[in-house]
Amino acid sequence: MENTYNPMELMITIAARNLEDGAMVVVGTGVPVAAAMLAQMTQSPNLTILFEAGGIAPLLPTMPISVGDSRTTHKGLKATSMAEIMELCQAGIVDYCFLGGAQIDKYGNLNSTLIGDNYEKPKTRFPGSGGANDLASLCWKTMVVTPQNKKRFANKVDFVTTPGFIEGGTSRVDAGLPANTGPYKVITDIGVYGYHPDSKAMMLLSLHPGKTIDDVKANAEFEVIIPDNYETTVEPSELELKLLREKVDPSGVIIGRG
Amino acid sequence: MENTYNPMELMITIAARNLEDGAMVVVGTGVPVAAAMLAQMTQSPNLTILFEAGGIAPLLPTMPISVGDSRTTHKGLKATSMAEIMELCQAGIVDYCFLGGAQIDKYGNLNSTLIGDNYEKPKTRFPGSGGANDLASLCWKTMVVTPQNKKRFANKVDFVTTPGFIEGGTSRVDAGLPANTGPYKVITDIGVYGYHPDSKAMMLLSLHPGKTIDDVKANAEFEVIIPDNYETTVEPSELELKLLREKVDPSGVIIGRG
Amino acid sequence: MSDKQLKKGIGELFTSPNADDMRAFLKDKSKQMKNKLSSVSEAIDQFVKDGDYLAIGGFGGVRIPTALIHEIIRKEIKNLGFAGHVSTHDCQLLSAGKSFNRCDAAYIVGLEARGLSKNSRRMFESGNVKVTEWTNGALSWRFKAAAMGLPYLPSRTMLGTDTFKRSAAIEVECPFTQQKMAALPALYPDVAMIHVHRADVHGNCQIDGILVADDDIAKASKRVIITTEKIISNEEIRREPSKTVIPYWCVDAVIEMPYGSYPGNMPGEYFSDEEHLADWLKAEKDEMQLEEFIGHHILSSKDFYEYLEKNGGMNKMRKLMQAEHLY
Amino acid sequence: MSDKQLKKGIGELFTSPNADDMRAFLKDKSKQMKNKLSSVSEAIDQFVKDGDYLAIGGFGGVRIPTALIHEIIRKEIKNLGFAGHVSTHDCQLLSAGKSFNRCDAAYIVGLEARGLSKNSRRMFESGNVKVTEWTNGALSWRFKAAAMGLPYLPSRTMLGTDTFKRSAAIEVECPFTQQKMAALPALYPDVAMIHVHRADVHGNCQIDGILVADDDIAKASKRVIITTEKIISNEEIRREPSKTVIPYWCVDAVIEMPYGSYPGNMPGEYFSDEEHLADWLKAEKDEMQLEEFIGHHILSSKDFYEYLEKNGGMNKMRKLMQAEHLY
Repeated sequence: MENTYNPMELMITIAARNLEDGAMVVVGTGVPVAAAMLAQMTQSPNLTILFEAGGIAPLLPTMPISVGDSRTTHKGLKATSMAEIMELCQAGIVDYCFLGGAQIDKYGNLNSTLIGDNYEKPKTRFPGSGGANDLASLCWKTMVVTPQNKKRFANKVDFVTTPGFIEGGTSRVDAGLPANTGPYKVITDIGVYGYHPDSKAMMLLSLHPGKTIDDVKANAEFEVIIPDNYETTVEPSELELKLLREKVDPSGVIIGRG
Repeated sequence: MENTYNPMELMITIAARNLEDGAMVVVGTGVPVAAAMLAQMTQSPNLTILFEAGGIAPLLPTMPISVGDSRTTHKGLKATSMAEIMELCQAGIVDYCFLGGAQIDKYGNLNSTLIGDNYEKPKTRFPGSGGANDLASLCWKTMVVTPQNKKRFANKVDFVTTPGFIEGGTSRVDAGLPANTGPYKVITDIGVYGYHPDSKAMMLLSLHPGKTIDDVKANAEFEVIIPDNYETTVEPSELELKLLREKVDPSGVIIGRG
Repeated sequence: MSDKQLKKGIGELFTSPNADDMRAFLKDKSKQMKNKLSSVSEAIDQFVKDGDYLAIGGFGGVRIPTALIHEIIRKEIKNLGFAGHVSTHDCQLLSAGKSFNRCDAAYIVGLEARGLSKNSRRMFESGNVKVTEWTNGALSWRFKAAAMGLPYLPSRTMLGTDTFKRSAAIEVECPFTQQKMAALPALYPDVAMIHVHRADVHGNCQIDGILVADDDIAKASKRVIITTEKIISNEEIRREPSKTVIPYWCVDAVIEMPYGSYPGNMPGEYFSDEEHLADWLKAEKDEMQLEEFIGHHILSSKDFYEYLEKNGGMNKMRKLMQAEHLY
Repeated sequence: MSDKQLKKGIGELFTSPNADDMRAFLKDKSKQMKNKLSSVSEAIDQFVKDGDYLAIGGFGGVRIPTALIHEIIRKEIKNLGFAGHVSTHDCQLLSAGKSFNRCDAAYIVGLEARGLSKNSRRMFESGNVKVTEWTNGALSWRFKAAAMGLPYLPSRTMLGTDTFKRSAAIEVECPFTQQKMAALPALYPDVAMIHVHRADVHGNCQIDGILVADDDIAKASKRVIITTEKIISNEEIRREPSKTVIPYWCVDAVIEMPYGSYPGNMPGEYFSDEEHLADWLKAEKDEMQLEEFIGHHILSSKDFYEYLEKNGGMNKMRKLMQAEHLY
């Protein structure tokens, strides 16, 4: 029997599969925490979840509404400060972080600060970095989960809030960021993307069932590298969907967004 | 009735009188903690005592044997780390510290590291700075309590473990140490010394009863400034001696040393 | 020193990072452990003035000193600076009061998963607010630098981004490894406002759960106002010295303010009032409507108790306590 | 950059302060939360080898991992480096075993108010030990730099002294205020040995009273061996997340070792055995006598329990527990 699922359910499932057992991940509210919870219920019971406000390894009773609310330390292993979480990332302990943003460019640089070209009087002001710049600078691998369209997949982001591979090549390390860190995957409603090992430009890894290369191209302002050997995304299993709908997000707060 | 007292009792009493109510002081074991306890029992009930290992404002049940032992946090206001105590000093919160040493020079520089002229193979190795260099660098006023003799009051200390006024004048601030900090008083078995406001050289403030200027000179290798208007040390009161002997050090561990 | 080009952020530095200035201030400040009980109104009168730079404890919608922020709006204190260190409902409140004209921004104008504050955005899009860009880590470390008595801390964040460019950070080289680092200037606020679980009358404070940056903020700030769910005795503080997060000498005023984090979450005590926070976002869509909303909830309330009553009083608080304990 | 002359300490740097090296090590290290129960003998075999650089938790005679240090002597591990961060009885033990050949010294060869260790002094006066000079604050901050993932921290200590000259610190200028600072290189030990009050089998640890530097040391070190008065369940750890000082991922081995800090003090549990510590100082006066003393107490004891028995066993422990509670 084929499963039916919506794009949000697919993206969360793919994100969850990327979190191997024994790894450490800093998550935000919404998709990231849903993915981490699903991973813990499937292949990664020993996935350690951290929240940037200070919560470490809670037994999450329900999805938090804030990365600092009391759910994030519920039966946790440690409750600490934001500085300590960022220091753990800076020390090289944390494998993954999850980020989003209003815009992403082909090197994985993210904008969550503003739209417009006048910093002093922006057309649209967004929250800013929050912890995003820190996490993307300091964790080993940055994953981005985002719906894909031409506005979001931008040739040039209006403001580089958060570093990806900067200008590609070695420019990230040249800027002083820790070696061997950087963007890892971008999970959208169309496909999953990685980065070319040398140029560090975004590259298709797998296409979701029913999606086409034309969809990829039509929904990115920049040229996405399309290698010969990209894959087709494995659909969510019955078990994954069941857990996601019944245990992770029973009230449909996240997956209800479609 | 005249009181009899030994030099140790006199030095502790003088030290205690220098700690005004509401002040904060970092103390070590022995004379400093005895002085701080006596001050709390006399003019300074709200003297806050800190121990460099992490104990803050204990209700001391008895004199600690280590600056890190459990007495130092007995009913304390906070139990923390050594880094945090040093950071409080660095932030400018702490008024006084008490130090000793094998040698002191006329600018109040202290040696507690070694005797000899070969660092690699010292004639005598002492513990080193411990927290002394930090406290003398970072607290506002450094007090030294020490028996006085020609060896200890040295022309040149074998090793500047802990900064006094370095080479006098403005050299302490020039070295980068925080403004308006430095040696404050030296309390010996002969007298109490301060420092000349400009040259920063050691200067007699008061002579203990029965001691002479000749005693000062005979027990210092360097020339101590003798101003016209030095005072005579006020002797310990009956109450001070009673508290010291019955409450602070009832088993005579410190005052028994003479 | 190598020939690497070292960069400088062009953002404005709103506060002096000079550790010697703060040392001089603290030298003269009384550290007497006296009774500091006060009221919301008195404390704001005494310790917050036009133009001050504020640091607000907690995490935007978690353990925030709501009563104190309301009072700032009621007293129409203006031209404040503040640290947007995950500033969510607090940013929304200060925007509603048009209380500030400059901000060190790490996270502003949003309420996390709840959405964006339309009115906070109006404020920041007006061109009337000076903004310097940072990150959560950077602001945490800027407070920590100040708490440690340092003028700066090195970090490995912000490098290579516009966030750095619009910050006031300066690139330095590690003198040992020649690695490029972002030097972050210490942040010494004029006033900190922090809500805690328990405090004694002297200001020794206990906090349950995450600290966010409040231990550092208390040490970094020239003046500190504490609201607390509960006043406890000094004996109780002394029973568990390891639990004291903020020590008395940092604190200028202590106010007992039960439910003081409402409508925010108070870990272990009560959950956030999501309905009321949603009403806030709704009211912000229209400036007239917002004015009415603030008039009703804040300006016409004589104190925080009246605000609590208007939002359901004891019965509502009971429900939020139940929500916190997951039943 | 002004024209101030910036100085460099001439002391040797025994460990690399490069944060990227430690990052690479930690990237590959397993962070699985597994059962790490071990024995003193196994843990030392597995995690400490000739030439390693050691950090020892506690405060010299307070909350020290005595059993682990005894095992290092029994197994004749040599050429160690160590951080003399108030190293008192631990320094005395390592000197008795002639276990080290280099030391970052802040406080060594003394036992605070108890006097100086004649044998430790012999070791340090022999010319066979390389020493680099620091202060308690400096070593605390060197550990903290490492725990923070930084290659250095600036500080305002040591400036203008021979302590600085014989350190490996480097003067830098604050890029904001041009104040002269002492840059302290991060200290990343090979192995940390820490004694705690309670730990679960995964290595989540609770410590009562002062931490000294042990939270930072655990994070700074490549490998961490924990001895604990008591093993508790993971559920108990999760009951009070704020009490977890060392988290599991730092830890490689956990050993239940009641009275593990003997003859040192264990805050809240038992006081130090001052008689035995006095016997140590006495035995050190004569090298022959010391050999006999070590032979009896350490070398001929098959484990730490036997050492405890030789020193009065349960009855002595009971007395030290009474002394701790002041009756």
